[in-house]
Parts: sequence; structure tokens; C-alpha cells
Amino acid sequence: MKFRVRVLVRLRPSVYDPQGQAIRKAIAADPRLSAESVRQGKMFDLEVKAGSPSEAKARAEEIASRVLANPVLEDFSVQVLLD
Amino acid sequence: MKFRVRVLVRLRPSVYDPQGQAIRKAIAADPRLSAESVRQGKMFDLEVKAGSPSEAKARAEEIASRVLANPVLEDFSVQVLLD
Amino acid sequence: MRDAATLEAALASGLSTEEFRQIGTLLGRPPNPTELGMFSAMWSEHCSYKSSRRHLARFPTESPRVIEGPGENAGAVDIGHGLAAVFKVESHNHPTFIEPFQGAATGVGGILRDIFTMGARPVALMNSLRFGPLSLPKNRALFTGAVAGIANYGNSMGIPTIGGEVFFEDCYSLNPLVNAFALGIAPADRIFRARAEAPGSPVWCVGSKTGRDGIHGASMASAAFDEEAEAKRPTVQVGDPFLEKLLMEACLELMQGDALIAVQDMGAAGLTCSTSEVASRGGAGVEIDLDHVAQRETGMNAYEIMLSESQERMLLVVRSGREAEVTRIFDKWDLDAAPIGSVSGDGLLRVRHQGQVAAEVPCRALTDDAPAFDRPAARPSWWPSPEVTPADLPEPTDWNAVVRELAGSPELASRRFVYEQYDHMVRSDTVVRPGGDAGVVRIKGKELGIAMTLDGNGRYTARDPRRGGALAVAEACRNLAAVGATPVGATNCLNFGNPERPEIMWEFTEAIAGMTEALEALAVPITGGNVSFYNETEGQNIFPTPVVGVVGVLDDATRRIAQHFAAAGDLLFLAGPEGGDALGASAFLKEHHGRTDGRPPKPDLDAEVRLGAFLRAAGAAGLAASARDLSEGGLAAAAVESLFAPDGSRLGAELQVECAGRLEGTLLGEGPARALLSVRPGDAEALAALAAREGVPLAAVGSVGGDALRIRVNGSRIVSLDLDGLADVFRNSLGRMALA
Amino acid sequence: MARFAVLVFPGTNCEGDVLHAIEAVTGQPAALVWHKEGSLDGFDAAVVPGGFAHGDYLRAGGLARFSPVMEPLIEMAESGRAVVGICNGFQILQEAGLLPGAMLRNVSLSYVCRDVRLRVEANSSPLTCGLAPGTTLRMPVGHAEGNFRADDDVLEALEADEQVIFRYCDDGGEASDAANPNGSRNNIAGVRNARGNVAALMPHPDRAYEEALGGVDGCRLFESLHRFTES
Ligand SMILES: Nc1ncnc2c1ncn2[C@@H]1O[C@H](COP(=O)(O)OP(=O)(O)O)[C@@H](O)[C@H]1O
Ligand SMILES: [Mg+2]
Repeated sequence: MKFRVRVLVRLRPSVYDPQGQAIRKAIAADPRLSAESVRQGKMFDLEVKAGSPSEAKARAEEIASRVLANPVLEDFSVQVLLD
Repeated sequence: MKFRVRVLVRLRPSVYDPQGQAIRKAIAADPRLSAESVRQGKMFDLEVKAGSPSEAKARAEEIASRVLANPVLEDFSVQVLLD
Repeated sequence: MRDAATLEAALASGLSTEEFRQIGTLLGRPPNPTELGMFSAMWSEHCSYKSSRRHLARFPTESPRVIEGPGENAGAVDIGHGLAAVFKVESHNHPTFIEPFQGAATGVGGILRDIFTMGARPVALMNSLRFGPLSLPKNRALFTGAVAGIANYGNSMGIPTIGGEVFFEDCYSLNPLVNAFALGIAPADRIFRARAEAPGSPVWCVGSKTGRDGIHGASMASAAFDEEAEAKRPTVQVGDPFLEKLLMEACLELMQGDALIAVQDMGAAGLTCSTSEVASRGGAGVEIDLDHVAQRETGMNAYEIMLSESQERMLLVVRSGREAEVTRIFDKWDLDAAPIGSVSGDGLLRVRHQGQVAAEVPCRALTDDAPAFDRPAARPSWWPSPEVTPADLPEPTDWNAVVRELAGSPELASRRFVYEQYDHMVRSDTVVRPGGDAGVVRIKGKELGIAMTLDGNGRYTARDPRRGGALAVAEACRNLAAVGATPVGATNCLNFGNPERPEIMWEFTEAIAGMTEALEALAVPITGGNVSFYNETEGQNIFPTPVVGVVGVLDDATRRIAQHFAAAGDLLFLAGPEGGDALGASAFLKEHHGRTDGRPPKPDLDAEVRLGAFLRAAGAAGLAASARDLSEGGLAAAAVESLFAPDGSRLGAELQVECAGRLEGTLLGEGPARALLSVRPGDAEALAALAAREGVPLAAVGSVGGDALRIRVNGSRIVSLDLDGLADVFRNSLGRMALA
Repeated sequence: MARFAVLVFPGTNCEGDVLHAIEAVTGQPAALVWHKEGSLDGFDAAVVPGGFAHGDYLRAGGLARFSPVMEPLIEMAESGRAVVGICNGFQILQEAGLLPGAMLRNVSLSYVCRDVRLRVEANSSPLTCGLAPGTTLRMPVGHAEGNFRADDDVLEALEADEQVIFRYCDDGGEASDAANPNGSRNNIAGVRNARGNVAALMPHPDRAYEEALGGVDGCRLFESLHRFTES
């Protein structure tokens, strides 16, 4: 079976986020908008073959930890999308 | 009150995602990993001042459509994080 | 085959009633909807050049060096040492307006494919950009997005971007221009051509998979913008520079052998254009089966596959029996490559899909039989625009303020913000970096250098298209001469408004006439180019903007002339005719007085020829420590530009001029055929003798040195700007405006 | 004689520059090694050059570690031979765990190509063994993700152990903010591993090895690398 899995990768809270900073500035420049803080991360939607949702999750976690996230800077979370 | 809001920005399904393609190919080289497809998107965690969750959501939607997502290529979804 | 298409469908696709009838005659029956789509794309202005073809025929296109003139994917000229320079410029204006990053990026991708399809390895890029004023946020987003997109694509490909130009005018607010230039090097006797001969040869589609992106791109680029077009907008093409880098390496590797008969990139009108052009150039036909085309999306119909403009794809015509070589090389680079059909002898483009014939059209009907118009041209009533002289203008009182203002103006400020985003050093061959008059790359292991520049001034052309056209060519050649190079060939991109308007056609024909005069006088052949019409949004046309790219050679690249002052104590000379004080359509008028009127300076082509010969001789003899051509902003701008070298070093200068009347013309006039040189004191006499021999007037105008830019007029100092402050204004203003 | 391997990943684009610079500066042979090779036998040192390996998709250098050549490269590093990265090569060595830290996007968020000045901080690496600490050098950078990051404790340890080998500095040799082209912590432009045989920098010595290119300071790094392989 194929499962859709979503992986979110975020910079660890202690890491400076230049892109988030720039976006916060852009938001502040528009008088109609405001945000106290912005942190940018990455999102990956995977299709994974597996026998069960929990197996799909385990496979995606493997991919996330080996590939999608850089452990020096980033954390990740994995969620199987059940539609 | 401050709310944490998560905005996910995805390439519209018809739009080519070279990054996702390249990631899928690279992980195929590792026998322990495999994914049928990969699509990369962006994630933004915002802190927004608002009187209620629904107001926070509306504000974040405004930010997403004006700043975070490129309407020519991307869709977005907004979710207030209640922790 | 499917049902016949209707006239309504034809009209909706941009064809005229007459064209629809003509298609019926060519086919002997009405077209089906897929065929109609193919005609609509191939007969669009963008692909067929129907309004421009007759006029382009006027350009001079021959010289002993020309190997390939207009007609192929790119032009090629012999540069000696058994090598050819292969180059072309192309527009990506409409895609950039829709999505600046991807639009500009895919423009770079497209022009690079044009170069490596010829068997040439790309070694340099340039681009010419026009946007509306940076005071508007939308224009800032377009500008920064387009620059980032160009950077992303060129940098990833590992090809240095070594030159270009950027200008800002109101008329480009809704219609920015992005013209991308690429140059490659090939062995002069191994240029690949896109001609399918030898019936039976397999035809391959290689590179990226085909998706629904960019369907209708060709017709979109052939229509004026309005809100309806905005709604019809096709899926934006997303560039994949990584894939193109692999495609380039694979193609160039394959071209080392002789397994290929022809190569054609897929740009506008995708498979339709590449198959029909390759076949009709070779007098052959092509039969393809769309079931074999690798597809990115499911359920695509024949129409969509034939008209997809997915990027990073190529069509190959392979020698029968050599398929394994293609497979081996494309496997090595992890790229899709599949045979989709073969060359036929019947002259037809026959398209099969899911077991049926989806289209069957004579290749020539799509290409050579496309309509060609002689559209009416009419001179507008305002022409000629009146001259502007200083007498019409309030006199500046504070010249320090004027020079500082101009040095930091959108028109004249350093383009560092742009070119530092471009990798201009990769390949370790860049010997004149951006920021000078022309970029120069050397060829490792040889003394040879190749110089290139891209020039055009829409304001000039708007006020006097003939002069503007000639001045663009003249400036480009002057820029090459300023580094010591000899022009050997030119390409051009003609960005104009709606050709269905007689005054636009007049601008077009006049600009071509002016360009032709200058090209002939300077003995530079055109080897190719591109026309972008319908740069009209909501009824507003852009300034007519011809952009000229000229390529030159330096037989000894170590003898190039430096672009920045070299040493304190050097003497300054102004070379070229006196009386270059024309202010019409000048940068000064625009930036100081907010006016874009007046008549641009009268070209002086004889003087340009003499100046070019003089500068090259001075360079070859090592007599010029530095040189700068005079163009927008005149003498003052040339001096400011010469102060700050790319390595961060800087030298002051003192200009000393005599002036009987008003100063504006002397300091800021834009008369042509002039250059500012710095010279070691011991060489001054020899330089003067050389100038006399070449018939170029030479005037002493000061010296290099000190910690400021100073200007003395008739003995009294009117400008003194310290280098730190001036450096900040000149080098950082554009970035500040862009990121405001 | 020393033999240098110059690795080529799909998307690498400075392999020719590095090859040419090594041969021109050291007079020693160098060879391009395609990423699908499973062996680096016979080479005394390896250089991972700049470019956009796998398009720099996901993260700069992030997808290169799946290439077969990474295994022998890691072995080479473990055996004490010299492994050197330039620009994208630096990022690849970080992603492979051979060098500390990670690169974020430049604070300007833009690619930056221009000359920078570097100060040599330590001569305990294959890139600096022939250079006196305090020496300043000029050469171009060209990158979008060169903003060196590491956690505070890691950074402290790197500094204490003299693993920082280059810092961006101004004309006066000061490691000022203005001289920092990308926002790197502590103006770090180059580092080495603890053992002292793996090193990398973001700037391009391979673009500064002949007067024609506007500078020759890059030669000193290739000379050092040559000297390291002889010792
Ligand atoms: N302004 C021009 N001057 C000279 N030749 C031109 C000009 N515009 C187009 N051409 C030539 O017409 C041919 C078709 O151009 P084009 O359709 O832009 O090529 P492509 O199919 O690569 O996009 C090319 O050989 C090109 O060089
Ligand atoms: Mg072409």
C-alpha cells in the first residue's frame, strides 16, 4: 500500500534564521500585516510503500533523519496523512 | 493574546518540482531508503497577535497570501497551533 | 483523426480568418484541433517572425569570419586557433512579468540550450534588463526576482555571467524586459546543425519529462497583455538548472563522437517546433509516437504533449545503429532518453498517439509556409522631437550635489548589486569582470581573449529610432574597443510594442535601418537574434528597445586595456570629436530634470571607426593604462566609473576642462565616439602621436590621484567629493533602492 | 610525486578550475574522479571542488553523501591522507560528517560573488601548512550558503583547538562585520578536523592562481596542500 507522509523540518530554536527574519521585515513593511516572529522551515510530502501506517511512519522517519534534516541545525517531525 | 500559527506552502500539483525529483533520485541510491514520490514545500511558524484563534487564522491567511505564497505557483494552508 | 476544428476555435487561438483558410488550403482539408494548436503556435509572431522577417533581411550577415549566420539555433564566427564563438541573445519578457524568478531563470536555460545544441560549450553569459522605477514595490519585486532567477540558473550551470545592462523607465512597469545572451566555444569545423537528413534515422527525446507547463507560451509571447490573458495564463515553467547541467554535459559528450545527425532544443512550441523545424531544414519529414514521450503527468492528450513547453528537453536525430551510444551516455548522466520516432522521406510531420494518427501536417506548412506580412508603418506626428539645449534648463548651482546625485542614480549607479549575485569567476577564465565596458574571458592555453557587451538605450530609440538603433551598435563596438578588442560579430534582440500599430512598425523599421547603417560602417555582421513584439500592456507600449550584443576578439588577452585607473600621476585624455555636449534624451535630463524628451545625439560612424582603431592600437602598444567609453552620463560618469576597481582598490582623480558656455553639456553630454583614457606620463607623447595618425582628436583633461574626485573648470574647482562618500553612493545606491 | 583526485558529482562545476590550478601551481598530476567510482586507490590527496552537487537541492551538499565515492573518501580521511573541500566541497564534507558545523543561507539571502580578504589563523592543516598565521590573502567567494553555524560549545571547542584556519577580514587584517560576506559566526571562512588532515574553505583559491585572474594568493593554498602530501 502507498501512504502519504508529511515531514516537517525546522531549524532548532537556538539557530538564527535569516530567511524568517527577512520575511518578518517584509511583513512589518506592510501596514496591513503584522507578525511577532517568523521561523521558516521545510515541508516534504512523501509517498511511501508500506504495509501499515506505522511502518510508513518508520520508513519516513528513516528518510527524514538520514536525508531531509541536517542534525547539526535541524529537528523534524513526521505525520502519516490519512485521507 | 499571541497565537502560534503554522502556514504550509506547497507547489500546486501541476507545477514541476525539481527539488523533490532530485531528492527522490538521490535517496533511491541508498538501498535502505525509498519513496515513490517527493514534493518539497515550505513551512512557516508565525506568532500573531489576535483576540481569538479565528482572528489569528485570518491574519495569518492574509500574511500567507500576500507574502509567504506565490499565487502563480503555490497553494497554502493555515492552522492555528493550540498547545 | 478527430473532428475538424472550427473557425471560432482558430480565432480564439490567435489565428486570423485568412490564416485559417490558408491552413485548409495547405492541408487540403480543415485541421483537427491538435493540428490547429500546432499551427497557432508555429504561426504565432514569436515562432514565425511574420511581421519582422522581411525587415530582418536588411541586416548585413556576411564576413569572412561568419560560419553560421541567422537561421540556426545560434550564430557562429571564426575566432582563429581553429575555434568558433557561438552566441545569441533571446528575450523572456512575458514569462518574467508573470513570475520573475522562474521567467528570467528559464530565459537563461533556453539561450544556453541554443548554444550547446550547436556543439559549443557555453563559457559566458550576459543579460539586458529593463524594469519600471524602483520606487514601486511591484517593480522592486520584479527586479530582485528576475536577478535572483538569472543568478540561480547561470550559477548552477557553472557559467560566468560577465556583463549586461539594467535600466529603469516608467514604460517598463507593466512590461519588464529580460534578454539573455550566451556564448560558447566550439571547434570551428565541428558545428552541429539542426537538419534532419537520412530518412529512417531514429528521433529521440531526451532530458526532462514532458508536463503541462507552458502550453501556449508561444502564443502568449505573441499577444498583448490584458486581464483576460492574465486569466488564461499557462502553468508557469519551472526551471531545473541541475537537470540542464546534466543535459549539457551529456549532449556535449555525445557530440564528441559522430552518433548524431542533428540536435534541436525544445523551446517555444516544444515538440511541434523542434520536429517540424529540424525536418523542414533538412527537407525531410518526421514521424513520432507520443506514447514513447516520457511524461510527468498522467492523461495528457496529443495537443498538450505537442505544445508543452516543459524546460530542459532536446530532440536528437541519431545515426541508425548508434542508439547504444546515446543510451550509454544518457544513463551515465541519469537522464531520460527515448526514441520517439524517425525521420521520414515524405515531408510530413505525422504524430501518433494511442494507436491513432493525431496529426499529419507537412513540416514546411508549419515553418516556411507561415505567413509573412509587410505591415503598414507610419511616422508619428510628433516626430522629430525638438532638441533640448542647456538654454532650456535651469542652471545647477551646486555641482557637488549634481555629481553625487547622478553617481547614485538608478541610471548611473554601479550595477554591483546585480553582478555580485552572478557567479562571474567560475571557469577561472574571466579576465575583465563585470563593471567595465565589456566582459572578457580568456581561453586557457591560448593567448586569445573573447570580449562581449550588450547595449541598447530605449530612451534614445523612443525619441529617434534610427539614431537609437545606430547608437546601440556604435556603443557596443566602442565598449569592445575600450578593452582593446576587435568586433567580429553581433546578435540582437528587438523588443518592440504591438506591430499591428503603424507607428510601432515605423519605430521597428527605422531602428533596423539605423542599426544596419552602423553595422555596415563598423563592418560587423549580424549572425542571429530574436524579436519580441507585443510588449504592450493595457494599451501602453514600451519604449522601442533594440538590444545589441557584440562579440570581439583580443589576439593577446594580456594586452587588454584595464577598465579602472591604474596609478596616481597618470594623465587623463579625452579621445574623440569635440562638441559632444548633446543632452537630448540623456541620463542627466532624466535623473536631474525628470525629463525623457529631446533628440539623442547624432551618430558619427566615421569617428567611431577611427576611435575604435585608435583604442585597439593604443591597447596593443601598451599605451593606455585604462580606458572607458563615454555614454550615459558623459565624461563625469566615465570618470566616476573609473575610480573604483573590482578588487576594492580605488584611486582619485582631478578632471580639468575648459568650457566657454554652460557646463552641463561639457560634463554630462552624451555625444558619441568618445573615450576617457588614463596614460602613464611617459607614454603621453606616443599616445598623442598615435591619435594624430588615426585622426582622433585628443584633449588633456586632468590626472589620476588624490583622495577625491575633483573637477576644475576654467581653472576653478567646482567639484570635490571624497572617495569614501562617493564610493558609498556609487557602489551601494542601487542595492539600497532595490531592497528598500 | 603526489597524485591528486578531484571529485566530480553531478552538478559540480569547478572541477576543471581545481584541476588546472593544481597542475599549474604544483606541477603534480591530478585526475577527475566521477562520483560513481568506488575507489580512490593510488591517490595521495582528494579535493572536493565547488559547484552545485545535485543542484544543491534540499541543502547545499546535502545529497552528495549518497554517492559511491563517499565511502573511499571517508576511508581516505580516516587513513590520515589530505582531504580538502572548496566552497560546495566544504558543504559536502560537513554533510558527510568529516568537518564540523553546517552552512545556512547568507544573511543577505543572495548569492555573493566578489573578492574577499582572508586571515590565516592556524597552519595546522593541509591548506595552510605553508603559511604563517596572520598572513592575509585575497581571493573570490561565490556562494549562497556560506553562513557557518555551529552550537556555542562546538564553536568554543573549535576555537580552542585552533580548528578555525581562515577568517574573513578587512584590508587591515581585522575580522570585522563589514568584511564578512555571509554572516558566518566568528567570521569563519575555513576549518579543519581535529586530526588536521581534512580542511575546507568557502572562498575559491582555484580562481586566484594567475595574475590574469586578478590575483595569485590561491597558489599558496595549493602549495601547502602539495607540501602536506610530501610530509
Ligand atoms: N533580430 C534578429 N536579427 C537577426 N536574426 C534574427 C533576429 N531575430 C531572430 N533571428 C533569427 O531567426 C531564427 C529564429 O529565431 P528564434 O525563433 O528566436 O530561434 P529559437 O527557435 O531558438 O527560439 C534564429 O536563427 C535567429 O537568429
Ligand atoms: Mg533554438
